[in-house]
Amino acid sequence: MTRMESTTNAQQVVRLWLANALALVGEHEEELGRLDAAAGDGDHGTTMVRGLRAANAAVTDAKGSAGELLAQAGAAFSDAAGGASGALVGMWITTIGQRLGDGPYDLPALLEAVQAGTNRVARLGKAQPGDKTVLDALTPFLAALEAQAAAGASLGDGWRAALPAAEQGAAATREMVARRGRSAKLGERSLGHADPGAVSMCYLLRAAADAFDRAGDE
Amino acid sequence: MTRMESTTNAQQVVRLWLANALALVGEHEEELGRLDAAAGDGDHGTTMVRGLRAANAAVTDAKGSAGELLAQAGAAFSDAAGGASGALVGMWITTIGQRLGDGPYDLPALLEAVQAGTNRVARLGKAQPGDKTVLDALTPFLAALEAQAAAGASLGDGWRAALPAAEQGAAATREMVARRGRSAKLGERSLGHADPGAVSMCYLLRAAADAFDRAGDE
Amino acid sequence: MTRLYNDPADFREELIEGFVAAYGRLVQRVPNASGVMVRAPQPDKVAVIIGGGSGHYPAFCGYVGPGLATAAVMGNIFSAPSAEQVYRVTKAVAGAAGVLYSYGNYSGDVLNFDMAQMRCEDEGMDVRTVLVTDDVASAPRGQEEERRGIAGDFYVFKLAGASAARGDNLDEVERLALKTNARTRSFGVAFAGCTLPGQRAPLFTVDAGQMELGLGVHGEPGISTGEMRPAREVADLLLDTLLADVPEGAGSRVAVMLNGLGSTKYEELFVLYKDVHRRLLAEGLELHDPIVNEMVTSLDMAGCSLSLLWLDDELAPLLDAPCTTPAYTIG
Amino acid sequence: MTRLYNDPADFREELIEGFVAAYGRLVQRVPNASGVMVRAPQPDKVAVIIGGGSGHYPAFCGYVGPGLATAAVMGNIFSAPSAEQVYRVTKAVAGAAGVLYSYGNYSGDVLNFDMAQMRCEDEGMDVRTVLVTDDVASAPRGQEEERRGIAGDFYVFKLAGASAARGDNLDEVERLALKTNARTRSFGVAFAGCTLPGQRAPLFTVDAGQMELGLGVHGEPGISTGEMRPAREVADLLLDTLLADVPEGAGSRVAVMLNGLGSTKYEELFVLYKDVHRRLLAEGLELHDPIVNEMVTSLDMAGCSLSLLWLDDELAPLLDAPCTTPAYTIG
Ligand SMILES: Nc1ncnc2c1ncn2[C@@H]1O[C@H](COP(=O)(O)OP(=O)(O)O)[C@@H](O)[C@H]1O
Ligand SMILES: Nc1ncnc2c1ncn2[C@@H]1O[C@H](COP(=O)(O)OP(=O)(O)O)[C@@H](O)[C@H]1O
Ligand SMILES: [Mg+2]
Ligand SMILES: [Mg+2]
Ligand SMILES: [Mg+2]
Ligand SMILES: [Mg+2]
Repeated sequence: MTRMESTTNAQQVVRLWLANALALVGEHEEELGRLDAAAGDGDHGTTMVRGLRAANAAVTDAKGSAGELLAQAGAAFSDAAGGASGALVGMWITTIGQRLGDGPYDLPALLEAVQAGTNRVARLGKAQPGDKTVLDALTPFLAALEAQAAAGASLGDGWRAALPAAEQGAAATREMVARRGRSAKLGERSLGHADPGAVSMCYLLRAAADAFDRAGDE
Repeated sequence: MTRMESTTNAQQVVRLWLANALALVGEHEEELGRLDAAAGDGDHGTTMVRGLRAANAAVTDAKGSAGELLAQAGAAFSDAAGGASGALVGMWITTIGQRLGDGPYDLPALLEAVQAGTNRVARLGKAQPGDKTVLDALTPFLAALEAQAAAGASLGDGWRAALPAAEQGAAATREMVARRGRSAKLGERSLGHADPGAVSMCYLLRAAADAFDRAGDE
Repeated sequence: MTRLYNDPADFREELIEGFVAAYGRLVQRVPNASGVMVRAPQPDKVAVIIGGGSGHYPAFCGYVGPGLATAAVMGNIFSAPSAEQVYRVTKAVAGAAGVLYSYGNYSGDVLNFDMAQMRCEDEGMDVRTVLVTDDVASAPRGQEEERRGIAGDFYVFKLAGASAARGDNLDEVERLALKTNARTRSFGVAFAGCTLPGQRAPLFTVDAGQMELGLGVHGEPGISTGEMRPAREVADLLLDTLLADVPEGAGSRVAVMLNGLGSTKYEELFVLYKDVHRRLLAEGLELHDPIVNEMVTSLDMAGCSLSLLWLDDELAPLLDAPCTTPAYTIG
Repeated sequence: MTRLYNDPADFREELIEGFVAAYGRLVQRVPNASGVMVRAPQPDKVAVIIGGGSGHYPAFCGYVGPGLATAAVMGNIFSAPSAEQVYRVTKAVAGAAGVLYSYGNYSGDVLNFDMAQMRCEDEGMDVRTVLVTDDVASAPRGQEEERRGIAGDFYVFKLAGASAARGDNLDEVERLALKTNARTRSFGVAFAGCTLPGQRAPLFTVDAGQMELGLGVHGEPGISTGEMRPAREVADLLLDTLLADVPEGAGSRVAVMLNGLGSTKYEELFVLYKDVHRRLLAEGLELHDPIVNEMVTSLDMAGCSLSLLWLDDELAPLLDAPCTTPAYTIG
């Protein structure tokens, strides 16, 4: 799809995204827990699943634009998930929703919204790229998405084309020493395992790509 | 040896017995713990070793007749060991010592003393043969020892000849349901394992046989 | 698994030393004995002496202090203290008002406390014994006096201590302790055994997906084995067993204690307690000051027990009476 | 291993319900929130709000009651409570005297409490935050404010609660809490990890004969690994580390707390404490009311931590002041 045609269509994409995200993260719940246990407290998988369940429930019967749905989903996510990722990922979703508002829902708008959400995460978490956090997936993803937008790509194609950058970014956290969050206390011991928050963010981004595709097919 | 010739000799036998007993029970400490763990609390090995260490320490520099040494050893055993076997085995040793007094230390005297000690254990513990206790080693042992005494056996020979009865008695506890002590609460679950107190008593009796032999050799 | 020790043979001695060092503001060591006592024994009041093997903290030494026990005799891990030690502790705290011994009904404890009692009686002291026999799993109805003591220990000690503290005479302290015991029932389940200091293997193991029913607090295996179940079914199992064994004359007011054995932790106990509480209310019982805590442990054994004490107007105030001990304080 | 639960997703909710059912005589649930508060909040006094993930009982809800914390916000196991829940609890107890938040310094807790604080401040409330940063293993000297909070939580909560209870204003409560934190140091070791409800594998494992140094209270592995040693050497290791990090202005009077993580049991802690105590006295320190207990746990993790709080004449009376909570009472 090039852009979400109608309001209904955009709302549908939000619902699809959250459902896909829950399915994908749910499949990897144990893996995320193990990654977190390596230098943290092992709850990242259950935390993300709990948050996504609540986010899905929040949009089931909710009314409003796609942007409003996202804002509500983010709040529900934060409240149910708790922890660092509850606060950060929830805020990210909410900010994206607030920026998107009633649309338009095209690639430049989404780029701007995700950029705003990511900035807010960085500010809230006082983290920078290289600190071994969710930002290490988001920052390269945004760079790639920006290039896609500049090249005039459609929403669905541009987003999907940017995914590998996020995944490489997440994989690269394996060689990083954590400087933020719980695992920062472990210093060198955090080496050798990818950051769970960066990995789960890749699942969220991939779930969105699938939602764009499926909504485009319908 | 037929009887302990002199006071010194008898004291020597007591010391040898306690040293042998500690060595033999110490070798089997884990086994006794395991037997106790099957339906009890697993401490019988450590309890016996602790008691025997104290009993040995008590007679190292003690003065007095063999009977007096035994009485002191029994008291030290009880105090250090604690638990059911501390009370019962300590009382058994003390009673034997009190009965033997200044001698004579021949088979009839020992038979009478061990009989008295055993009666006291039965009274204190309110147990009967067949209840899966130390009595199931002592009762057949006494019957065999009595037969040896009646046949005029020497102390060393008679005692050694009675050992298999004790060991068969202890082995037979495997088929018994405990009716006294901690494992009584487990009822049928106590089946299939020998009673730890009966087994450790066999080591005490065997250690005495070895003491009689070695003292006889010297 | 027990990991922190030096020589296992010194475990009890080091434990007593550490305990008295930490809580010297409340207790003192009994000179030349394996036991602790209140800092200022009151010779005009009945001395309540409790005790048993170690490995059950807060039982027994953690319950010594004003308003609860006068002294505790401390054996080695899971081994009753010797008669000699019981005697020494008794001599150190006994006054003209006499002595009550109270402890769980185990062969080794009975043998040693009884011998000490006889010796003290021979010397003219007035000593009574109240055995705790709360564990319904350890003998059937009709043979209550054969049962062993588990977490119900706490209730009997607390009420006897409160009675003694307010100045009741020995007959009365004994009567109230007997009555408390007669009205207390406990039942427990275990999920994993404990390991003694210096040993590598646990006293028993429980297969995955199974649990032991009718636990002992000395690492003894249960009376039988059952399938592991969700918390709410464990709550029903515990309550079905206890409510099938309501003591005579029980009213509708009940004190309830959910006791952790050592490594079944507080959060799990609260989750379990949720259903225990609901069910007790549904049975029409009035609940008095529930306790959800580790009260009588078995080293790091996994499991828990539920105790009920049916109260009446004379027992309830004793349970509520103030006390100050290392492990349990009512202000 | 956590065994008693129904649906792991309901764990927190069932835990809160069970906790409030058991200790309703002291605490009540905050309506529509994952938190508990005292039965009778006093709007004229500073509200001390503590909190964090569950799995650390008695922290946090066990320390709510007169003389200690006003309320606790309860997250899921090892997960900080959300900003929304912190906000709701704050609204329920905040009065004109203002609010002090105090909790261990973890990213998730800071993020959520900070967001709630901003929201409350926007509504005109006066809210302050004192982070607990006692764990010397988690950042070097000079970076004290980066350290995480472990068992030292208890001291900061207790003294802040006592200050608020006697009617100090918010500036003063904050100052005393900051001072307590600045004078508290902790260090711990772990012998085995814990297992979350519904999971089969522990969060970390420790090889036989090894121990983890510098534990976290969320099942995080230690900062480094060392060889397992006898209790007296563990005592020295803990003390060497703490005494190399004595806070500025520390005198010679020190409160000491030996905290069990969950399945390192009381008897072991007393054996270890024996040598801790001896050594502290040998260092010329004067010891104030030692605590040897489970104060801030990590489910059934095996291990312990040692905390020292250097007291002075204004802190000591706050530590000794009376309080009545489900887990800690001073009469
Ligand atoms: N200050 C921070 N800034 C950015 N991301 C952070 C920060 N703290 C934690 N994170 C992210 O959160 C993830 C951990 O999330 P989670 O395990 O759910 O929370 P918690 O650490 O509270 O247990 C980390 O892997 C990291 O990506
Ligand atoms: N009432 C009793 N009468 C006779 N023997 C007993 C009695 N109670 C226990 N025993 C003996 O003591 C042994 C257990 O000793 P031990 O394990 O040292 O003591 P405890 O049972 O106190 O842990 C049992 O195997 C049994 O032989
Ligand atoms: Mg985590
Ligand atoms: Mg035994
Ligand atoms: Mg024993
Ligand atoms: Mg967490």
